Amino acid sequence: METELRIGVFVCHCGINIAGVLDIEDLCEYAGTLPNVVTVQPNLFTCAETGTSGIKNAVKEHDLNRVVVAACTPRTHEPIFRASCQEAGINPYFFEMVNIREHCSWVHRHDREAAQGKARDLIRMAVARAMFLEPIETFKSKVEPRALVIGAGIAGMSSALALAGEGFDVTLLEKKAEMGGLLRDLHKVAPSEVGAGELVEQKVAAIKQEGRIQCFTSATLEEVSGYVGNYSATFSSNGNTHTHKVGAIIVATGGAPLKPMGLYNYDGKRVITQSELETKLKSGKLDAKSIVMIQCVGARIPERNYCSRICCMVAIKNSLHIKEIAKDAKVFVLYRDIQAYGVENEALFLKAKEAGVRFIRYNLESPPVVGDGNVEIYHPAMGKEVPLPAELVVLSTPIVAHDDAESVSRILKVPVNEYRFFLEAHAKLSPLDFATNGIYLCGNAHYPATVREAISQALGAASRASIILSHDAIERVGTVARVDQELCSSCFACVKVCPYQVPHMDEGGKAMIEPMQCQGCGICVAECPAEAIQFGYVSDAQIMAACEALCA
Amino acid sequence: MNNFEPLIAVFSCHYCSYAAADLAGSSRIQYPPNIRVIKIPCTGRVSVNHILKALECGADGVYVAGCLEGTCHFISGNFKAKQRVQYAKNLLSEINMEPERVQMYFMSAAEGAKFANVAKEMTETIRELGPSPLGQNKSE
Amino acid sequence: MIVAERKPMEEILSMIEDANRILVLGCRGCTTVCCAGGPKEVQELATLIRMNRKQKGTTVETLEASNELQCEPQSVGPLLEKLADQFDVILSMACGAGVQTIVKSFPDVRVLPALNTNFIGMAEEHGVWTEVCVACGDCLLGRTAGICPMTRCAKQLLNGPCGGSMKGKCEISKDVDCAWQLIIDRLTRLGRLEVLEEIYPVKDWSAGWHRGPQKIVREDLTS
Amino acid sequence: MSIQDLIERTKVSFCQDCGVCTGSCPVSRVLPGFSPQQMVGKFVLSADLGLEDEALSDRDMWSCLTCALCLQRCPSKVEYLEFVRAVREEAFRTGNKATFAHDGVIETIVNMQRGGLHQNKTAWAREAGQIAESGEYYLFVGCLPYFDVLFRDMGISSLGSASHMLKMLNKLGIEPVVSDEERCCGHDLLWSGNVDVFKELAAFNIEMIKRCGSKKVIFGCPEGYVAFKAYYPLYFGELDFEVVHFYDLVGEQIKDGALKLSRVEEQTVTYHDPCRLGRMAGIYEAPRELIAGMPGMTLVEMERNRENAVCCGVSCWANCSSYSKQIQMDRLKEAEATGADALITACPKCKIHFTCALSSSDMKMEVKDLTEVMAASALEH
Amino acid sequence: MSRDVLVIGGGIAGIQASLDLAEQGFTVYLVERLPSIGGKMAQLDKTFPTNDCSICIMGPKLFEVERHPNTQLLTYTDVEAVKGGAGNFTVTVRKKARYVDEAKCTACGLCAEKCPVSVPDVFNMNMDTRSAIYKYFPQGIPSVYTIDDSVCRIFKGKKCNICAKICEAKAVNYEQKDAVFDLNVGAIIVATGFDVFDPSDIKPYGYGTIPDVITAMEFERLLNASGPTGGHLERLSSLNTKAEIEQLEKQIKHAKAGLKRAEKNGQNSDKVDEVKKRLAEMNESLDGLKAKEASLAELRDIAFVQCVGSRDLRYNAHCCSYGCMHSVKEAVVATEHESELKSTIFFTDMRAYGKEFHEYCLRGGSEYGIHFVRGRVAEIAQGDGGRPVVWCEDMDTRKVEQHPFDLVVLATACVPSQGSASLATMLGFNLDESGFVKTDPNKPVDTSVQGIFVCGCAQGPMDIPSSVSLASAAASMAVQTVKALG
Repeated sequence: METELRIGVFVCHCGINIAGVLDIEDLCEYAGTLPNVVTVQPNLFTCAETGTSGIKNAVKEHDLNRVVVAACTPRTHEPIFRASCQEAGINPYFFEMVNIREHCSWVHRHDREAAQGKARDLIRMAVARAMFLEPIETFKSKVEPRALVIGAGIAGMSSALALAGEGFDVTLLEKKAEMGGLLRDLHKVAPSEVGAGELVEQKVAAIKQEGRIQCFTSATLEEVSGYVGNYSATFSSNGNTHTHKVGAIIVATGGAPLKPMGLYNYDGKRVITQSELETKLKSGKLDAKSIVMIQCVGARIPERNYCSRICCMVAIKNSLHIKEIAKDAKVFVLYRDIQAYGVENEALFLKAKEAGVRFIRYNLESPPVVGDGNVEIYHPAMGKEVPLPAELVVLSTPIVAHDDAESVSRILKVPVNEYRFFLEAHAKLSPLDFATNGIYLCGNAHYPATVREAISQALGAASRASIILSHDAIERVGTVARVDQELCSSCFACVKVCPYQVPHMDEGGKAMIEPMQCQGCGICVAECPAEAIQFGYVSDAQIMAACEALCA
Repeated sequence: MNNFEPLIAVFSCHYCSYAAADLAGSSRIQYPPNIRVIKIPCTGRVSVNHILKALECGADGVYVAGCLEGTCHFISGNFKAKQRVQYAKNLLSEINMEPERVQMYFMSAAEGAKFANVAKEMTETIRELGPSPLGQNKSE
Repeated sequence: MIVAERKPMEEILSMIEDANRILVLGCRGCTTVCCAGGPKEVQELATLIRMNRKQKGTTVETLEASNELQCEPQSVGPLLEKLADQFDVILSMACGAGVQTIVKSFPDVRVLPALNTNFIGMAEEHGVWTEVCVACGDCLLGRTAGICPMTRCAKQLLNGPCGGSMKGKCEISKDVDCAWQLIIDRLTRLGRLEVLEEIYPVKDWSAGWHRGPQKIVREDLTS
Repeated sequence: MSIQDLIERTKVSFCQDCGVCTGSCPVSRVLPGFSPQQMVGKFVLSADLGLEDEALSDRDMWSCLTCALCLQRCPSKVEYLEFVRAVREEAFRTGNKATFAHDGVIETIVNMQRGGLHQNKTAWAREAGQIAESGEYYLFVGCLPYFDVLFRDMGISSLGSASHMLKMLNKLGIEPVVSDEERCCGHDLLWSGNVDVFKELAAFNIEMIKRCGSKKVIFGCPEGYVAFKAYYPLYFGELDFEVVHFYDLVGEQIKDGALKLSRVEEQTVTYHDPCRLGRMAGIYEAPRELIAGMPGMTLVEMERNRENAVCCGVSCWANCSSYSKQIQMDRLKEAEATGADALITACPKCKIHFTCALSSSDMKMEVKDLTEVMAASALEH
Repeated sequence: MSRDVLVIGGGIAGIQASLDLAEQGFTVYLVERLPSIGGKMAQLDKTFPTNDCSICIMGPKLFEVERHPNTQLLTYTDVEAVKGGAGNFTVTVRKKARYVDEAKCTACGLCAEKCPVSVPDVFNMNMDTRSAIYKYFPQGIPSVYTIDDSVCRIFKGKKCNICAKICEAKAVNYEQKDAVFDLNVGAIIVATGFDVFDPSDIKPYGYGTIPDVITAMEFERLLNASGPTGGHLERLSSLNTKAEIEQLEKQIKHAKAGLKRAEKNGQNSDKVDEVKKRLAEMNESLDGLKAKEASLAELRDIAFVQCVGSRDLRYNAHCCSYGCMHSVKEAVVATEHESELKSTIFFTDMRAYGKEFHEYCLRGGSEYGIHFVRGRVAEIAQGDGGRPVVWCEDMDTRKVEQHPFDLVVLATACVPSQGSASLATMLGFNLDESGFVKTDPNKPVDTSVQGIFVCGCAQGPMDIPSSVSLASAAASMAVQTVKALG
């Protein structure tokens, strides 16, 4: 049952912005000659109240089912006119906009004749396209008001508490037998000087008290299916298998300091890592009177070319703690670039200098050499190698990703980078989101972070997740791709080209695109060799119609 | 022949080049009135057949204008577009048409002047090539 | 899957030089999957033909269609049957089997191939297909660790690498792996190197295309 | 004081290893290998490794001009000046001493003043104007009479500056005390590590001024001014007299209209900030206002002026060498590039050093003392 | 009691916090003191380490926050007083008069085109001019014009109503008054950002006296396609010369017209001669300027000077966190503009501590030929033809070196924004030793006042992703507060 196409065209003067260059009367007259156009109306300002109500009245009066507005840029004004269409009772996507201001009157002021011709062409193309517009509906999907937080280190615990504080249920998974993560083994947290264990205990106590958080220790994530608002996560914990329905997922799987096997005579006794030093500090078993710390051990080198962000501050913190215990202990920190960014860190760096910690820079080309009872280093001011007394050598090693990062990545279908840190949706503006809707990340799983940063990110990730969880249902405008399975040749082209890994083969062996996950770019539509993927928002028919209307 | 006015179709992505065109407008940067923009969500939406269609229907030139390389809003759409434009050029060569009639450009939303320059450059390129044998100008 | 690619336009255009009504007929089977002759390519070819004619100042009528599986006579639907006679030429974008099936279905119409049928292959990555099977009719994969020496060894050696195998590469090109290196590596990994010591009867070379056209009849299926 | 205390007190371990000091240091630019940062770095490491003798025997510390440019610019606020002074003090004790120019004659003169040497320091003053035995104002003449003798063959009359200063004071109705008893201010000894003698001289001077009953001690020489203003109190607590720079005093009187500057010959001049007056005492504008206040005088600035001015190349008569000469010539060329006819300075030593450098070049630049230039304007009518 | 939230500051942090809250269904008031939201990020050309165009990625966020049904944008608005406590704050705000009706203005820009006033454009770091009625920047949101009453002729009692006359939408209203009103909110998020340190305090660097010594933010605008040069890399001295030439050419044209008139009217020859003489003089100085402009060779060598006013106990003890990466990015982008260009970065410590940062620096060296010199610049002198000369000790070779450059870019410190001290007093929270909002490291967005949270550079210097993360964190805390108390 074909309904007759009835198109209304509205041409805006935009004061003299358009009318100063283009002959609006001529445009209206011309639009009237185009097929299926039943009414054409000029407006002084189409976006003003008189303009939008004019559209609504015209829809009623002329029984319009397509609306074309020739005015300014759709980037700012399309939503206004779509709303008018909706209010007039026609699908908001039965609307097409022609930009005769930014793309015409403003940029061809000195060639009115050509500008007029171009405006006619643009209107003709839009009317042609309008004939093939398809209605687009929004659809809803129920949201499970529970979050899954993977990892119960400082980041995961903070996220879980924040989510509970916002009123959502949380499933918290910890792979070890106890919550706490990396902080369990550490001494004190800088610069607050709170004991790391104390901080963990506070959080653990709060989690245990919080009825909304269900924590599973010795847990392994096994399978996750579904999509934003509606995931189903299966995991085992202490021999039992559970499946929880969750609306959002936070990845807080953390990281661990690199064990510097084979570097700088590391032996775990006289040559130890910073975290091993913290264990000593915690138990009060440090008696060395001369300590040399070496920075960038296993980091910022060709095989691991990243800076681990926090090791300089860890060294500074620990050197201060040593100085607190033994003021006369000699502490040398051998560094390449001190990463004491910001206010707090730089202040702590200064404090260490004040306390008598000595900082000596070295180059990658002439690294320190750990000898018996000393560390030899090229001292730039001396201009020669100098042996520094070292009863104890402490190596600052980078945080590296956990081995299980890859399996979590595979289960959640979210990417990791070459060093197996999880890859956020956008380095700048979506640092806590994955490209996949409904999954978020924080803490060392993303990249090495200080406790302050890990907590910040944890709270932030909780906020991102809450955006999903706070709704009973998620609405999604159907500007998405859909597979016509009748036509699908099962070639996997869509699966391979989608930048978001949305398409997959269903049980019948045909491609399937979950509309809640589709981002609406249209890449698969253009790639599908069987022309089996439909994209009503910008269909082939619309584009072809516009092309065909290029010439009068 | 050289004062012929080419007709050029532009496939312009919503996030960058369309925004650049808007910026050219609000900055009142003047450029030749020969281009006709067809807005698409991402240049990855453009298929070879769209490009061919535009040429068949009389465009003297076609170009696809996407985000700067590496900054596509949809991650890899402009990369796909670049590949397809190259493929379309190959097809044109196969039927003895100048591949220069089809081009790919990259620009950011902040580059209004670049949008204008590209429009200028393409208009000049096509003017040099002369009317498309498929176009409305061919008999003039 | 059968892998094919479109013939050069020059060749296609010269074949259809005198045709004015052309049916471009794609196949939704293998040639869609290998992106050579599916609906998208049908449209592309039809457009290119029209553009070429328009360039010459003449016109041509094209119809674009694709059927489910061109190598199956039944997939020629009634609509197509009705239309086909109205065309000077049917330009098939299926494999050779598809083209010949159409030839059989329309004995009075000129049917031309638009594709070259290249090989039986697999999709290595999106846009890359490699030949992996020569349809020899006597499959050896069971004793060559699943790697076909008939396809992948330039000499089709069946008993180990030749002297031209250098650092795992074939002497014909340093980009081509030596099939036997791959076979031995994989057998080693599987811990089944001893299968090479087994003595097999001579391969039945008569089963492949060397012998002339072949036919398989399943009597339980025939009517 | 222990070496570690010295390190802590002077904040040298705050060094960020950034190189601003070296990049700024006038010596480093002409003497490759010399670097304040390196001097500090070596010292700290030697001290940490228990090699204190090695630390104190480093000769680099004597190459420093103590011009305070690095101190001014150091982002870590390392107390370079105090560090050098204190290290020199320690080094002096262990026998690592400076090499003095002019065969050490000036050092000898200073040392001679420790005893009861009778000086005839007032003869010129009686000739030049009115002085008093006691009273509110004391004019500290310092070494000018000695320089006058030592550098007369270079055409420098250091006492000329002193007498003009006195004449101008007289004109303002001030008859200051000028005393034969006055000893060297000790500045050079302080900066050569000989702190014991410095203290001896300072104690004597303080006592002597007390005896004269003066409440305001006027200085024309920046070194004396700084020695009294900053270092006497360091060792003897707050002084019971005020330390006044001549230019501040005169400047105020001019503002009040008590002293008038009359037109001088039209000329373009540039002004060299002495380190002690500028960076160490913070007096940048008073001399410039005086110059600009003389009708006919046009002041043009060198590129490196005020906080950024460079040293005249020698300090406390130590280590005068080829690099000193190069620093001086560079500075004179900078002055020449401004198009000025004369370089005006406000320190007798700067004047001597620049005049000396000029004498071996064919540059047409005059080096003048601000007090003398001013006298021509203030006293001619 | 209220469950609404006030966000102070419309930079990327404030925007992100507002969006997070709005999307969770809370009503948000976003207050911005400038005419448009966008903040410092809007002024940047590209962002590291992805080289994303800043306004391109930010633009959609600007639209989103403006359009969201739960947000109310209060631009050109100051916070004047705050009463009450967590769960129930009463905030008095003053929405300054724009003299343009926001609902009517279509941002067509005709008014700005015709406005006779020309003043330095702050958004373009004063390297360009704007009119008295202006849009803060082209992509600014809300997309409306504002009359700067400190320069507009009408408000100086002079005759002019050009903008009101030309505006077809009838949006200009000189009678508009400030609106002062109260907002009742349950929580407050402070996202007031930072200021760029003024390097003219550092005398040895010659900023303000040597024309080709500029700040990183100024360079950012020079790189930007909508900046004063349209993205063409030029040094400031040649820009200045060009402006002078333009000015002079205008004067000459004027004088010529005058001369023609005088000759036509048969005025006495003395006057004509005088005009002729003046014209000759002007032509001569025009030639001089043109020669000067021609003598300025292409921009080839750029120096980037790190830690200007940062990590410097004389000015700011803290590190600006982003300066190293900012300069590497500017060098990379500059090379993309002009492949022949050589960049040298003088640094103290290379602080490339974020994800992909170190790799970015390495690429900057290997692919873009950036020359990294370890050593903080001691002074910038003026060399031949006014070219800046950078003096520095190379800490790797331990040699003092001087190099002339065409342009020197100062990576200036990040300092607390101007109003932050008074805001702290008004709201009652504490500041840290550097003047940023003090927080407990283990409660990273809590200020010392319950119910007031902080994010972005108001909390301390940080890069964009950290600002965004912190903004979401602040939103989470605000939600928890209003859910418990509001």
